[in-house]
Amino acid sequence: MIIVKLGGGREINVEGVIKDLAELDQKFLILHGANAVRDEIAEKLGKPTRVVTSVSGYSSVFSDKDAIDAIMMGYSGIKNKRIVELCQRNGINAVGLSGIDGKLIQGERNKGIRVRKGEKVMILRDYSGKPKRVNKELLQLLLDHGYVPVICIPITDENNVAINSENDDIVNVLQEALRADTILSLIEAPGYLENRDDENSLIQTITAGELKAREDQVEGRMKRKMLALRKLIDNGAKTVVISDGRVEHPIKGALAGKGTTIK
Amino acid sequence: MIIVKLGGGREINVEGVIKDLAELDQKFLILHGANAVRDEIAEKLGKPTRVVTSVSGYSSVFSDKDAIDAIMMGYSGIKNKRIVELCQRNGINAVGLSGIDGKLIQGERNKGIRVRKGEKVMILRDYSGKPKRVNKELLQLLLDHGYVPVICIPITDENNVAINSENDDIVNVLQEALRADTILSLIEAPGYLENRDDENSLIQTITAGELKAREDQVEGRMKRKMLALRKLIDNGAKTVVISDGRVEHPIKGALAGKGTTIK
Amino acid sequence: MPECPVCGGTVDLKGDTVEGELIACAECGSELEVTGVNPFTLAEAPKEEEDWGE
Amino acid sequence: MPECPVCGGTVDLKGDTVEGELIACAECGSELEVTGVNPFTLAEAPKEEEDWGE
Repeated sequence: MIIVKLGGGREINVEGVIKDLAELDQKFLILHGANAVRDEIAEKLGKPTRVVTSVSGYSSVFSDKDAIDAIMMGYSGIKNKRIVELCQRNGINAVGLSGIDGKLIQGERNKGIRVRKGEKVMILRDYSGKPKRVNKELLQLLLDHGYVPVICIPITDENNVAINSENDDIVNVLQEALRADTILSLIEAPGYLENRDDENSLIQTITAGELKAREDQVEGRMKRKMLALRKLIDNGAKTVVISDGRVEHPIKGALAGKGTTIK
Repeated sequence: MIIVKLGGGREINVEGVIKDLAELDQKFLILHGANAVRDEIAEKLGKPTRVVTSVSGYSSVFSDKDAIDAIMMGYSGIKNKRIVELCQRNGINAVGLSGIDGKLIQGERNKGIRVRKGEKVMILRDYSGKPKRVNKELLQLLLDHGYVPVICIPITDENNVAINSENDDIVNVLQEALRADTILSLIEAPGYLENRDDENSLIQTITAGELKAREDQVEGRMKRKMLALRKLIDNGAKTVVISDGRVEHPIKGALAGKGTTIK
Repeated sequence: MPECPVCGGTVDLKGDTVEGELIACAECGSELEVTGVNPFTLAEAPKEEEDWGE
Repeated sequence: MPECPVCGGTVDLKGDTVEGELIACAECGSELEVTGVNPFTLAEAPKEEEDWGE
């Protein structure tokens, strides 16, 4: 079983990914992002994506009702269905699902973050949260009948309300349920770079231990990403590859070890 | 088994529909429209929905690539997922699917219509077509495991390309597969009106035979709608009710015979 | 000038003929669709359909 | 003035206090959230969370 995680940037070669996957003889499912197309839709609808920064310096998308609407139009709307269409045209019998369909991805609403507003410190709550578990039966039902799940946000919270969530965390709850042996994460870079701005500073392989050490040196978003990657290995993944999603054969490249392999 | 067909207008009381359905003890599925929200999105994205009129006087939506994008954002995006969310919040374990997911609704691309362009008569082709059959196995699989399918366009054509299609025709291929005994069609009017502009000219009951007679008196879109309704009866529906989707309890009203019943 | 796909007769096309245009074959009267220009290619026009639905 | 939900002491709120504002209880120092105004209502502030993810 392979979990394919597709970044949501414009430069990801989705067609190349699907054509590669069509030749794969292993079972797989796709988890995709769509932040680029979502931002464009939100902009044009006059409700641009808003980012808020917490008092402890973290910035994240403010997911109010309009933001969830844009996610439903961008992620589970156009991106999900164009990927499903591409799959069908390449002989992959895809079924597109958001996390709220059949309560596929169940999570818990965030309790609120602290933001500064003039002199005051305020609690800011929105429609976002962390994924906790997966409706494994639904996934297995579809996989066993030859369907390929193509999954995206929104997910559902403890009160069945649609909420935003982070794909890095979602791939972890998927892994907990499916215990896939390989996870391919396709991004808009050659892989994990020692120095963000130098595409030649690619790290070819990294062990979970080394990852832990690097995790301790960084803060914020990068720290969370590394923690999420490490958890994949803890949850039984034999190989996690972060590879370039912009090339002609992104999947073949990743399976051949191009990019950063975490073992 | 009940097929619930929801019109895509702004005034349909979707929340009232879902709350009624939550109390239903029969199996059901939902087929919904979303033309109002799709038109709004298309407008704001600067690619307004375009209607073309054929030389024989029929007008219909011109479904180019942008129009299919707007359908994916409007129908299978925001409308489908907000209905699924509402279902989940009312204890209905809904799974939202467009016709291309798992090739749920398979159709054939229209061959093209004739339109006048100055002195010339042109063939105009787009991404639209007629539904031919349904992936009954997928529907049954979900229904048998307690899920409620919430279905909308796009559907898939003979080359697995996403196309626009008419919900009146889609409800027929669903009926052919499911042989539901009751079909409820909720619209933005009290039911089938003798005179379109007079809400008191409601026809309470009409037999398939009477429907055939009326069909012969009209042309165009209304004729097609009546033909589609009659086909439902031919395909085993015992009761077809066209009822007001704007009231507080649209489903309870329809089940109590409010609106037009076709027997 | 291209041949009529139905009767084989030569079809005389005016200069401003464009792709997707419908014309009638002068010899057999069949309705033909201009499927290409430079060079002109013709095919029998699809069966009449009133509308597309939505 | 409202009572602190943690220690029961009276919490002195300024006039410009708004809903969603965080204040510290002068007596026990707990972090409290203003959950309502007219009348003021207070609740213990939720545990610190750095960010929401995306």
